[in-house]
Amino acid sequence: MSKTKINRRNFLKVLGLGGAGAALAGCDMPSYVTLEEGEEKIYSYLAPEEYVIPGVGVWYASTCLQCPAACGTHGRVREGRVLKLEGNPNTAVNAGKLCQMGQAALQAHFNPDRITEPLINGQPASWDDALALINEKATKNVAWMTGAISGHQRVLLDAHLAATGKGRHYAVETINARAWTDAGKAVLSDAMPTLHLDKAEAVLSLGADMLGTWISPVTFMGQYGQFRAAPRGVLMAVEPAMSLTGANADQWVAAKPGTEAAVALGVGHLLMTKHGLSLNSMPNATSAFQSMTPARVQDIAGVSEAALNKIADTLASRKPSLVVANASHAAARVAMALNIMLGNVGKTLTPGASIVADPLAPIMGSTKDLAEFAQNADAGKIDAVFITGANPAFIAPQGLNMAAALKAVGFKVALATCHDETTKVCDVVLPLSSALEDWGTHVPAYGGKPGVVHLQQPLMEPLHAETRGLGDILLTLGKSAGVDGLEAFEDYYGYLRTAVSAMIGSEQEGDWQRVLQAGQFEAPAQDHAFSTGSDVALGFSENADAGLHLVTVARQGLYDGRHANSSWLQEAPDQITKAVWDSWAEMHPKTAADFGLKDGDYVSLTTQGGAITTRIFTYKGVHPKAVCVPMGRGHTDYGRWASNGVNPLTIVDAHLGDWQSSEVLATATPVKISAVGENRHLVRLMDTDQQHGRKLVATISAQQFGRTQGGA
Amino acid sequence: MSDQKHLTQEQTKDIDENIAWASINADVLRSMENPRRGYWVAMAVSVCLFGIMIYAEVYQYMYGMGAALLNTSHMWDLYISTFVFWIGMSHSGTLLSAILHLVHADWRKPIYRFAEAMTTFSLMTAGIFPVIHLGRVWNFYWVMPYMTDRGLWPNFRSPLIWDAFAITAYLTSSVLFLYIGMIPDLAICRDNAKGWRKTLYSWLSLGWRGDDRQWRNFRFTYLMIACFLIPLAVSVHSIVSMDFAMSIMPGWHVTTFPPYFVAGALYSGCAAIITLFILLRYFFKFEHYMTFPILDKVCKLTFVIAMVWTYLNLVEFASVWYGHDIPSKEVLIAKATGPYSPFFWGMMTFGSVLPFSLLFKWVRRNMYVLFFASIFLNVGMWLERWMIVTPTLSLGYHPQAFNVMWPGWTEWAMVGGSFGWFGMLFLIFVKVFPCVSMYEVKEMVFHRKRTIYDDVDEMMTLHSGVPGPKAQTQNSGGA
Amino acid sequence: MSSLLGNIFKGWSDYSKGNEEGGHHNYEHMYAMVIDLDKCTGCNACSTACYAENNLATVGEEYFGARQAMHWMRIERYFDEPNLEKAGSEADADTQSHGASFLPMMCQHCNAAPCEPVCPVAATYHTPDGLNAQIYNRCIGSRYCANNCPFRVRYFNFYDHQETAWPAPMEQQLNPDISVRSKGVMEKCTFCIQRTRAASNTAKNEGRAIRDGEIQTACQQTCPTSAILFGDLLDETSAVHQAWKRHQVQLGRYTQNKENPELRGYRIFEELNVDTKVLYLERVREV
Amino acid sequence: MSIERNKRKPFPWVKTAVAAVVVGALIVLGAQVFERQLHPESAGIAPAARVPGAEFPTDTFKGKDVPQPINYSHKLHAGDLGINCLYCHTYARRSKVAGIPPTAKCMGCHTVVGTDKPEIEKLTQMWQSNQSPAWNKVNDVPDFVHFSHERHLQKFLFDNPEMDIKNAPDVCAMCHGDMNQVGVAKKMKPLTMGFCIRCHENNQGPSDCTRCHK
Repeated sequence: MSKTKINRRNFLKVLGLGGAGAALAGCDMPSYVTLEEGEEKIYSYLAPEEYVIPGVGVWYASTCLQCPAACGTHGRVREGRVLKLEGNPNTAVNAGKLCQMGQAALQAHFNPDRITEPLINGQPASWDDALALINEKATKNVAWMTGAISGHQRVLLDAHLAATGKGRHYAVETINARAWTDAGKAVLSDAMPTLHLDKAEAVLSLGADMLGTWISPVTFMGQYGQFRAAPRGVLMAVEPAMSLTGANADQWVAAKPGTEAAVALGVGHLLMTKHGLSLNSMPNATSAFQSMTPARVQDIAGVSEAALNKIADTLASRKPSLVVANASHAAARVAMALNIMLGNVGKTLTPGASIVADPLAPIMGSTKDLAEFAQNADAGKIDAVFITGANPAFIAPQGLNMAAALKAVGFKVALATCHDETTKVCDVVLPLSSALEDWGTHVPAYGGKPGVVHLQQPLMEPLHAETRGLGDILLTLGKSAGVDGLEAFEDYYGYLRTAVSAMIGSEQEGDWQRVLQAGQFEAPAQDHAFSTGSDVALGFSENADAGLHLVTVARQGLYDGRHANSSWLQEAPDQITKAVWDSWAEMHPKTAADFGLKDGDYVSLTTQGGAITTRIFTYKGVHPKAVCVPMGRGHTDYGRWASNGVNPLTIVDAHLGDWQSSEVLATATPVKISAVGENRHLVRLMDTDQQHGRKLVATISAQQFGRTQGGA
Repeated sequence: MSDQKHLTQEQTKDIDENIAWASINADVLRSMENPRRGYWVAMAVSVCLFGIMIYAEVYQYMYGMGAALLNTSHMWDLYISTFVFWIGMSHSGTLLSAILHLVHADWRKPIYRFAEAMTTFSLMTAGIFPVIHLGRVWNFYWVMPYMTDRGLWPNFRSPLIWDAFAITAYLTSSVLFLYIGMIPDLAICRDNAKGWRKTLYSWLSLGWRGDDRQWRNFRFTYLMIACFLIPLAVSVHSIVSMDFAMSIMPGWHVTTFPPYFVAGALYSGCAAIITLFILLRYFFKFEHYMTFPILDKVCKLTFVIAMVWTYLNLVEFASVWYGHDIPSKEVLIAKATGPYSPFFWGMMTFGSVLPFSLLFKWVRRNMYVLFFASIFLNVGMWLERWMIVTPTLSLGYHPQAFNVMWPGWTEWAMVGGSFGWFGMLFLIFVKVFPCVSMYEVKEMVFHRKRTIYDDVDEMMTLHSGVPGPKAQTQNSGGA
Repeated sequence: MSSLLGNIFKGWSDYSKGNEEGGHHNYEHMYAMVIDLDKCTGCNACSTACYAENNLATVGEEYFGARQAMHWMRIERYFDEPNLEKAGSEADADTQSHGASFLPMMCQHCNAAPCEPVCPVAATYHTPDGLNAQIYNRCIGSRYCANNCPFRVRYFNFYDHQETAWPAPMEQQLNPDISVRSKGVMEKCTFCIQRTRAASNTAKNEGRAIRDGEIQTACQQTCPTSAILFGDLLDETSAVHQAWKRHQVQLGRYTQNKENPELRGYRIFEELNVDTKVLYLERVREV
Repeated sequence: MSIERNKRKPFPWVKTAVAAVVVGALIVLGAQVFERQLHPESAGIAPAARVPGAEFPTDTFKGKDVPQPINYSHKLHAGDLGINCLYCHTYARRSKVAGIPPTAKCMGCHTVVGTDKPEIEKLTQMWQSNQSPAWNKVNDVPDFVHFSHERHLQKFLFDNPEMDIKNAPDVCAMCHGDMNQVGVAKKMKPLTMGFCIRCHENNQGPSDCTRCHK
């Protein structure tokens, strides 16, 4: 593809505009007006490319970078423009499917608010100046802040860090599985065990939004499809506010924010006392289970005994089952213990595998890294930082005081595709090619075949001539930092191709083409092995505060806010409330009634960290003691579409260092609520939540489903 | 000559048979001359309203139908309801001029002319609305079946197409009816006019001389068109009602809609006639022709039709209420209790309760009361059309689409503008054409005289040689 | 001219004939859909895929609030379960104990579509593929069709959205196989007619019939749980035909008399006799 | 007096009727002309299409002269030299659009042929400066019309037993006129919907709207 670069680009640009411009004339005017005889321009190729025919779409394989899951994609390219993305059927991660964020990658690419040229202190500059400045300033104590990252970009990044001294790499993801992975490491000594939702008869989710945002949603949704086929599995969810997973649960249980662990312990208690299961290998756990009687669960978590019994009975009667948790470290550990007790280990919970080539292995980000970055920055341990794929100024909880931390860093470089809150405060901003214009390799952290590496290839020539790929920039930086072995490559494509050829053990063009077509290749992998559950401490610290708590959740769509600049995702109604284009606070009708509030009332939510004002939406999918504000909106500087709403993270104080809940999504912040007195209708897809007696969504009982085998 | 008692509320006779033919000409022709300030004010107001309408339409053309605040569930709103309203107005003229003509109710004669004009103009007003409510106005002519080499034809199954045919046919024939009925009067105008009017009337009166052959042809033609017009009028509003009745929406899919709409049409028409009757009588001093007894008859007619309409209304409600079509029932209940209920109850009050005031003689004989009464009757009828269109769309079948919508400014502008446009046309008409049929009033007077006096004369001359009133009137110089 | 008139008469007779038989009379295909509401997670992937594939304009908060949005595929969410008899304990629960109900709602491509007879210019009609087609360049925007649609799935271009929805360089993403609708035109889900056309052209060139699964609608292709099934009902072997048969649902009826009434297949507003071609499979919950 | 009256001529019903009919006919005809944009003067070139088994509309269109960056003469290449249409417009058989040949194809010959001609020098200069000539579109249909060259060539050329690839010019001529006769390309057929419809009727093409309008 790089062969006829100039020609292709020239061709693309003009014909792209020409074609689309023509399409825009649409069917507005009668035919004899829109006829463009002798007005429209046609540009031909200079040299023909056998696989490109005008008017015929060609599909290229690539990788989706909309979230850390790294699904494989197929992009439909016609006249050099990428028109549509589909899932890559060959990849095990998403098996030909995509979520809405993947679909919206197109808008991230064609976004009208892209950065088109390097900026120094906000002023347009040339690449040479920018790089010169970087080489001058970024010499010692260099840090990198990225999102989840893997593959050869990570290799180059580490090389650059190594060359610039003892800098550190902070991988930042607000939405992460840190609690789960830590617990896995602690209990089963496998951070990322493989889950078999499809094999499970019953699944209990403790605040793990598998279908929405957790680890690899498309993988789990694919399994969910089979999970729902006869014999039909039962999904149970325990969480303070309804997630997409909870919305699809057979039994949804509202727990007081931060108390999922207690519920899980209560379930374990019942399994032991009522169903005679035991967990001799883990005395600590056993004692913890015994101490958490249903009565205690009732007054800690506000979960009724009946509900608790139902969960326990279902888990005991339906085997194999699966318990997943992301609510807190405590909950995740209990979940692991439950899995062991229920004998799911080896059935629905099997050891994962990881790629042998460790430098390529994925780093899943966490908020912990963000916190440590803040601490180190305040301590003046960071002189220069390169930020890419992360927006710390937006996603940092207020408790971290990220603004000050960033100010403390002397020299900040942002590698970004769009302007955001972070690029605003950076000294140098380097325009990054979009994910659809760039080369790269990505190792799925979960769900792929063992050792699989997804290849990211450009689906289109860069829209803006001045942008450069992340790999290319890393390569340049590496060279100037004196990383040895890079001089040989004049661009990242060359580097990547050599590296991949080395991994697949073939230099031949044909093999390379095959990899390009498949969009993936398999590298040697090593399987993990479970240790028999090591007896970790299972504690639960009661939260004495009986008041309202703020819960910040993420919804598939705007995710942590990185997709707020996509008009498609802004206009795609939120799955639960069906609201669009603005923020809201979810409350239980009872709670709202106590405060004399009704739908659409503006309230101000005040924590010790600050206050935000937004509208409330009341429904029964929230625990009466919880106020739930989804994150993602409330950008101040993220393009034309992202300015709506509020950002709950600005008032969230992450309890850092507390091993029970060190991640923002699990944090329950005490909040005071007060009416502002204004009321405006929340813009939603539908004004009613009832079916008014119409047979729209008919629901039948599982027994009936069982009798007909679902009509299969 | 004739004493003023005839002009008071105690008047019993439809018309003073002693009125001189010359004075008839004089009065009517006078009404067509030198407009006073009031006329110009009225004209100015109408033109302004119409101007606003044009501005709104241009705006809507530029920015799209969204300017009218229509939405996915409310694809139609005031445009269509006002369209139905004006179509309804158009039926009065036909009623008075054609139907009453056939049944030889001669009291119609002094007032049918302006009613017929009203028919024509309200049709011209109604015709605007289906066009402006199109998303792509510039393609409106596609609904007409015309020969193109694309081999494309309109969809003859669509009630909107039937509308197009019905309205054009009705407009054409009512214009013809109005014009042909005017020919003898135009001749009179011609004989008394000078300047451009002379030329105009000379052309329009088609060389009318009033000889017997012309009268014969005239009578025949007039009768024929009258006969043709009546079924047409009925069919037109039935077809308009099918715009709704042919759909499957709850509250629209009603079998009784055609008669219901026709009744409503006649109803609003009569109410409008009362209004204009009073205005003309007041401003043009037509006390001799538009007399209280005639007004009285019109009022009674109105009351009867009002009762028919009310009956059909109740029939519809009952059929929905006792049926088990739940969505329709929801719509009915929503009408009575929902956000639109004030307008619904307003419609019921003005449309079904207010008419009972016409039972009182003092109301029928009091111009001022009657004027406002008639206005409110029409408001009620307009609300009725709105209450047919909007509540259904606000509910319908699918809960996701349930929503309440209030018309945007362009809609109100167009509704107001339509009255401006109508008023403009009517004001021009009354100054250019005789709004009272001179020759028919003369007939009326003549017949009345005959029927009253001729036999009396015979008696008197037979028994006592005293000359009877006929002789007196002849002496007092009549025709 | 003679051929023209001949065509008109022939067309008219076919038309009335088809009309009597409820829709188009000689179908080459009968594309239909099956949506499993128990697998649907309501994740919006299909809806967004539709925006990407069919050049749907985003309208912004104001117009969305005025209900002038155009989302051919919309995911409705309901909190009540009218058909599910609950256990006593849950009956009066004040939590949403069964989660929510999601309903993907798009044009149902009724065989007796109420929108078709009322269009004054026949811009919407039934194709030989059994699809309910909307010809944008013939539409004059009388909006009668949308009024008459029980599902409210026809969307009208109340404004020109081209400047706001696709600011440069976004217009480069527009799908050239679909015309971009301008103001005053009605639009709706087409079952991705452009994909059907592409497939049938390939099939014709290769001189074969269209294979089952060769045509995938955008929503079906992206649906992460594979809740959507699309295919040709006339093709006995197609998955869709099989599913309709399994669930004992037949076209052309306004009540189904199933041998086994417990089968999950049902059609929305079947009692209106619009004869929709989207079969929904009932949602399931543990009680 | 009365006698004169009776002598008066009766109203000319017949003449009126005739006039009405004439006016009506004029209106219909006018509508036709307006719709199909028939241009009275023809392009002067008789479309020479000999496609067995296919009957195609013969009306012509006088397209305006479209200036092109390079005065490429179809008459010379296709007519006199007899180069097959599909040699240059090679995408036509594989795609919706016929496409403009890549410059490389031109250079295939013109590195040796007629290198001294000014137009060729222009071309060479463009080729060396890596830019493709900006051709002006000649035959265009509205954007809501989706015409497929592939399908039509398939039907009339490749699936037609009596046709052979060398008859391509005849098939192309059905819609493009006889390009062998013109110099710089010109629109020579109306390419209106009526034009398409007539051809579809005569050749049993599909009459389903969605075949062309999507």
